[in-house]
Amino acid sequence: MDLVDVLLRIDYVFLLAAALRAATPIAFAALGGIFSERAGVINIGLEGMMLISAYVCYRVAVLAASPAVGLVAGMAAAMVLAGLHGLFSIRYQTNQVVSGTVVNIFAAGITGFLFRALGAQESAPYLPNISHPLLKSIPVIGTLLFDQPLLMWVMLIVVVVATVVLFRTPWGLRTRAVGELPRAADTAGIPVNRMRYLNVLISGALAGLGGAFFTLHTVSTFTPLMTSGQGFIGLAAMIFGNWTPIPAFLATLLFTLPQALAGQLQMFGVPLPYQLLSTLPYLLTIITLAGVVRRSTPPAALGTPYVK
Amino acid sequence: MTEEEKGEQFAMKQPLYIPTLATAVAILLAACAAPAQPVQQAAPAQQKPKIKVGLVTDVGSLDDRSFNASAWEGVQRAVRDFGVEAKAIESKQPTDYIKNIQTFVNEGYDLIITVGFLMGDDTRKAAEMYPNQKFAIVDVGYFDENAPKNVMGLLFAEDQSGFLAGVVAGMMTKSNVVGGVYGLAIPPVCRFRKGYEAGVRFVNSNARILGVYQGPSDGTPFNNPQWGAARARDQMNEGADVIFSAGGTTGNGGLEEIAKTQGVLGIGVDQDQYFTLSDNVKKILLTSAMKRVDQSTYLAVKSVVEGDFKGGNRVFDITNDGIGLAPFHDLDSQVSNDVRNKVQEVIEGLKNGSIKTGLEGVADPCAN
Amino acid sequence: MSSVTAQGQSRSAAPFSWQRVWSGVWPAVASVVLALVIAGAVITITGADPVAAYRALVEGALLREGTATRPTAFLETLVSATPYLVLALGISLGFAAGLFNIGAEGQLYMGALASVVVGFALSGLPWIVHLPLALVAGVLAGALWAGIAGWLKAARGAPEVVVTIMLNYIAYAVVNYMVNGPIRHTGTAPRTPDIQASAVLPTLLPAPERIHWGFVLAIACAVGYYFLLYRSALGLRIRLVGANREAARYAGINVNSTYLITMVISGGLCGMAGAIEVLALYRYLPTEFTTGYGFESIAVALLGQGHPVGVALAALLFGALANGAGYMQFSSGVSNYIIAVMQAFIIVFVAAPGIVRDLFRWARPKRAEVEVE
Amino acid sequence: MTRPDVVLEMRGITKRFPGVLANDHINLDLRKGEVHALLGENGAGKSTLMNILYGLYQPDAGEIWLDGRRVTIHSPRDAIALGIGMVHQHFMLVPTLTVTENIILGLETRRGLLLDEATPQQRIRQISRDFGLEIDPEAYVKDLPVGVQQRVEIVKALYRNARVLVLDEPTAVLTPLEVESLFSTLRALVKRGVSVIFISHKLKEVKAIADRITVLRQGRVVGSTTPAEAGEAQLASMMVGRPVILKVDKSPAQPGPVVLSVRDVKAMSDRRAMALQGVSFDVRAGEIVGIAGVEGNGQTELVEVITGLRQPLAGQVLLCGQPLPAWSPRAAIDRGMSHIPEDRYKYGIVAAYSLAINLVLSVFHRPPFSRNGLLQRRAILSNAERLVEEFDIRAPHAEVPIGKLSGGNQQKAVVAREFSRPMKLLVAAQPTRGVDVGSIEFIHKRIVQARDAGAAVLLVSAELDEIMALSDRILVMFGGRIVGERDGRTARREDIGLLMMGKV
Repeated sequence: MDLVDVLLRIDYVFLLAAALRAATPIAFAALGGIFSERAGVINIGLEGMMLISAYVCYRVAVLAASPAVGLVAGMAAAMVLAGLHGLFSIRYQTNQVVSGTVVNIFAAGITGFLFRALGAQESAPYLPNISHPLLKSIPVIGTLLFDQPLLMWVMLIVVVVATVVLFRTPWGLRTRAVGELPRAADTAGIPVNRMRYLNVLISGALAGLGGAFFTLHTVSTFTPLMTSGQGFIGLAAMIFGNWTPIPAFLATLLFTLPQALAGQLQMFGVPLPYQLLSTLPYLLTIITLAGVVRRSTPPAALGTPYVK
Repeated sequence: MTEEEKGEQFAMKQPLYIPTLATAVAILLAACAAPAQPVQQAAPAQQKPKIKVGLVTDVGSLDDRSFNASAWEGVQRAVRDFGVEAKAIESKQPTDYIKNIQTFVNEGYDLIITVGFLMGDDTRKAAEMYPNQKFAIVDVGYFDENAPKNVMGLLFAEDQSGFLAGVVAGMMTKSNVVGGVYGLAIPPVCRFRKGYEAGVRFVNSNARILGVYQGPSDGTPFNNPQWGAARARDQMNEGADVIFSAGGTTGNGGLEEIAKTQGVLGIGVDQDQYFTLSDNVKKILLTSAMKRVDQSTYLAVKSVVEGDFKGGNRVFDITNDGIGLAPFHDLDSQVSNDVRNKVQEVIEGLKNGSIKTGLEGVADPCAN
Repeated sequence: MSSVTAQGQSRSAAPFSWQRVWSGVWPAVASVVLALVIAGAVITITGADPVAAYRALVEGALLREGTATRPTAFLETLVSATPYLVLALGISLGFAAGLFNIGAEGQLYMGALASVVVGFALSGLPWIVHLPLALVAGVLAGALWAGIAGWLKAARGAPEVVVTIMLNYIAYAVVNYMVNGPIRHTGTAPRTPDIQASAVLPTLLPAPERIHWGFVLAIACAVGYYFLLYRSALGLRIRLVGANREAARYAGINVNSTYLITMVISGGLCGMAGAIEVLALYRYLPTEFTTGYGFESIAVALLGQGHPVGVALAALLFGALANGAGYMQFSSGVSNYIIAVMQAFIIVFVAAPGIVRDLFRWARPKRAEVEVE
Repeated sequence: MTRPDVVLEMRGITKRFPGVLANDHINLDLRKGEVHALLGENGAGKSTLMNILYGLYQPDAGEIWLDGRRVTIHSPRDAIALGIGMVHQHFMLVPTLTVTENIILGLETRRGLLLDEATPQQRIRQISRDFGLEIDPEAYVKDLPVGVQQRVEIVKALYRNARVLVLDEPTAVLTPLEVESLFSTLRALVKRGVSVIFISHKLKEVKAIADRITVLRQGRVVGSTTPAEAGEAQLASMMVGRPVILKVDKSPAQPGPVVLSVRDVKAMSDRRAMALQGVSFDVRAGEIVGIAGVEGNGQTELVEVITGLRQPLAGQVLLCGQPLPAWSPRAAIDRGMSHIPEDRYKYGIVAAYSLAINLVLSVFHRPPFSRNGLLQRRAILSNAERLVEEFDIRAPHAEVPIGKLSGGNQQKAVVAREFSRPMKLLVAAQPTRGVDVGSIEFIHKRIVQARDAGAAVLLVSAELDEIMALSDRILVMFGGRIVGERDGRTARREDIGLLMMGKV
């Protein structure tokens, strides 16, 4: 089929809906990154936090026969890793990239090891979709929003809430101050390191939500390394979105839309090598980055431990 | 972190770490200053030496729910049936293959099974180096005149298996659209796909056939369930109501997605996935296009046990139950007799050669 | 390191003392022991015997008494360590300039692709020409691939972290496409034709030993890295940009071109790693090329703290763990995922010695000295 | 024991840092409604003492009494609660936040869960009015000139109901007029019962504003006095420990040919505002041209354009008649330009690297420091040894990380580096900022020597005293333009001060 024909007949609303769904874990990772890095702590361990959450969500959801319990446990597990990341990088002032890398390696190792030792044959109960028979039939909106995974909704809400929290609440004000000029925050009586710990924990909780998407929405079981590098894509979206929730979320779409499109083009048999088609999201990201003249500016104190 | 800090941390800290690291390495060395006992526990001298079987996976792991797992399962069945001893080593890098094979050679294993076409070259090299060592390799055959005599090539007519699945799909579809979600385009996957599509066309010449291969940059190969799920959804949106999922956990993601939708059926691959996938999938799993890797490794071990191991290629196809369709299980009642009869007819046809999948003798099934 | 007084007399940093040595060494001892204990606990929980597992790991990595054809497994550890070393040097160089090259994996792929193409497509050349040509092709391809990120960083301010991640994925696709299409050889498996014998990077010892000249090249890279970074003007320039970009700019250093040069050299090293792997071990390019060396090498680079000796030791450690893992699984049935758990803890303890100190302090009965916050 | 009018008393405060006794049994008392000046050189221990008071450091020994009660101050939070406010030398304002956000940070009012900015803004406006501290609560701090930022800092302290206000080197960044208005603010504060600790090393100002003066030197109290009792010379010798020559000794300039010629240069700032609106002037060999002006009026951009660090939008910079290629610091260096950058720590040194390396920062790629691309360690070290000697840099050895040296020695290293090249033009931006008196004297002397040796010198400084003392000609910048020129010998402070405010 001809490229133009295909482009004309693609169901773009469906495409956008698919992209929104696919964006869910990536956006959670990006949001998690934003909280941590806005407070001044680099977090490249998001991938590992998502992975461990995916595993724990699965295992606990099966044991408890409840996806909600699984979700909470998964988030808790990711927060434990986040807490360790905080401990290493705040208390012990380890290079934060090292600490994040350790989180990734550890999560890959421990989940793989436990999976091998305990197996993953049972199927975990899913979290519900937000689906409403009536609302679902509204054109466009229905497809986009009213037959979608619960966590996608949570993600959209978190995007909005995170924006409000970061820019309209005392918490956000303090977080940004701590990440920009911790000494100023300290002299204003804000406990810098406590703020950092808490934001890193929030980061873990959000990564945990992202990890839950894999085992409690997409497939009801766990496989090693199933997060497939999406935490890193999330980091890219965070940088692309200049450490700000809504732009970061849009950046994830910039990524998942072409991926969904590439899938469709291949499905419709467009005569392009599918291997190269699948590079579409990555190419577009690079081109956009190269075209955007504005340099992204990380929080000024990012990566610097606060020592009095 | 700002660029300054990155650099500074590097500039300031380094000298301290070198002794630290050096000790770390030294400790590993010293840990075995304790007498390195020859590893006897692996082969306790019993009344009569057990037959030992070693399995080396490709870079997929033993729990890939695909051919590595299946191969290992056959070996374990042989352990139960014949009391042989078996061990497996998973390869982390393709460069590990030869090393892991070597480990089994050194330990005096009777049969070394390697899994996957990626290991074809290294297995051959090892076989040539150790002409008295018995090997079996899944998914690879050696056809030239110099083919090693000590390797049993375990080949599968995936196209026939796919063809049968295609027949079922082509007849069961109500929308007249069938789909397929495939892993990376490697030869076994391509043969499944092309056989499947030929099978659909064989019974339903005007059905629309959709299909996508996972691209090399679409996340981890054979292990991106989310991608698989998204593609299955694409196809359901295009009206597909039977979808063949052949691509490790990527494909399994497709099946899980199908299970969330009413009225769409899925077809599994390699094993009877009714027994390997989650309960959710059971209710929509129409059948599986089986490739009895387990059977092939089982038989390879058996031949060693019974002393009639022979090198050369062994094709597992419809004639020797090496491939086939899995039972319909939960969906048995929905499958009409027409379908059953047709499947039977096609099986006969494939057996006696009156029906061709079109991939017979094709060296590169992935070429267009 | 020696230091020099204002009067110009050289003197060593401090007088030698065993206490000093011990204080430098004990955290390492404690780190490794702790990492082993923790991973051992995990192994034990799942019902396996950690002692047997570790013995197998060490034997597999280093000392295994072999058959006549296989004197020691240590040589294989060196084979495994080679790509880690070269890649980690490349990544470290980026760190020195304040650049985070997550794209080592992609540069490795492109390097392998280019050197294989040169390796099989040219024939009739003497090895003295062909082999260097193939190596150089790999280096150039890696350099070019990283150069894209470097150029975008220098010219457009595009963050190299994002660009290199994206370039990784594109590299996978390009290699896969090429191997499945334009340069596929005519066998059953999708792979390139074998490279010519004249392009093979030969082994150092007779078969079946695989230790090859690539290892020597890797050591040479480490030495070269040392001279480049610590002894050359360019290296100082790179380090200054990493240490204080603004001050470097004020001192007349062109920061953007330094970024570009650093990325190019970094990518060249990563490309070299790919070239070595294919020219010495594979001798063709398979569809599924190495998995994850580029990412693990980030950890190697971090563990090595940017110094070539540190990187070499870290590469050796990772090579040993990777090499021993197979035998450990064979001998004790413990899956090699545990290696990652051990790696994680070793890195943590080496990177943050304070943790080890605190753990031991807590372990001691008297808590009076524990600092109050 | 405590007199009723004493608000704050610090007794026997001792603080030790590795290798330094920063505070050695310091006693200090502050009466209600007074301005108590703490006078001392850089490194005398003033800031340490105040950081202890503010809870940023814990003293190793000593007590703090507030209103007759002994208090322990663990953190700034405690200090704020006790009514202590502090305006730090480096402003503790987050540039990316607004004035209001900075002021309410840590003390936010809420409306529901959200931040309430309206209520605090009212109070901020009220405080501004009460004390004549004009600020825009909605502006972003990064867009404000330093003088205004300082007002924000004071408002921030008042917003927290500070009864004791500590000002650390508050006049360093102000014009004479701004200093006057700061002083009147302080007088207003004092009148309302606020007690002020005024930290400074500037004798004139201390004399002008203080009720009492305590002088610190090397971590100890040297003595306490009042402005009436002690003259400037006496205070200076208390502070430095020896008599200080307050005048720079220099002969009249003998200007030669034009070395630097700036022609109608226009340039943008980092924030994309027009920072230079067409600047033209010449600097001749053998003269020092001082650029006076409040910081943020384009001096930074001007220096950057001249030194090749910033691309001008229009105009030209000629060095000895030859246009400099735009945007190439290296070309400028190669053609005989030396540059002492305004922010030493950010632009002048690489703190983690050795003194020796920092002394060849701009020439290490050339012989003799580098041959065939390889660094020549010996040459680098002997260069360092020579410069250490010549410029009296106090360092344990040449390979000590320069970040470990004192500010004065760091700055001397920068000067040494820049003076060690053949020099046609010296661009010196804030050459003595954050430097002790001894070093200031030394650096001033070297600058004059450079002039006398025939170099053209462009001096940019926010310290009017420095400009007045050194310059042969004074140019005043305001709003990206040169708004006036005066002869260095005849210029008057008041006149220049007016020009700096743009009042021509």
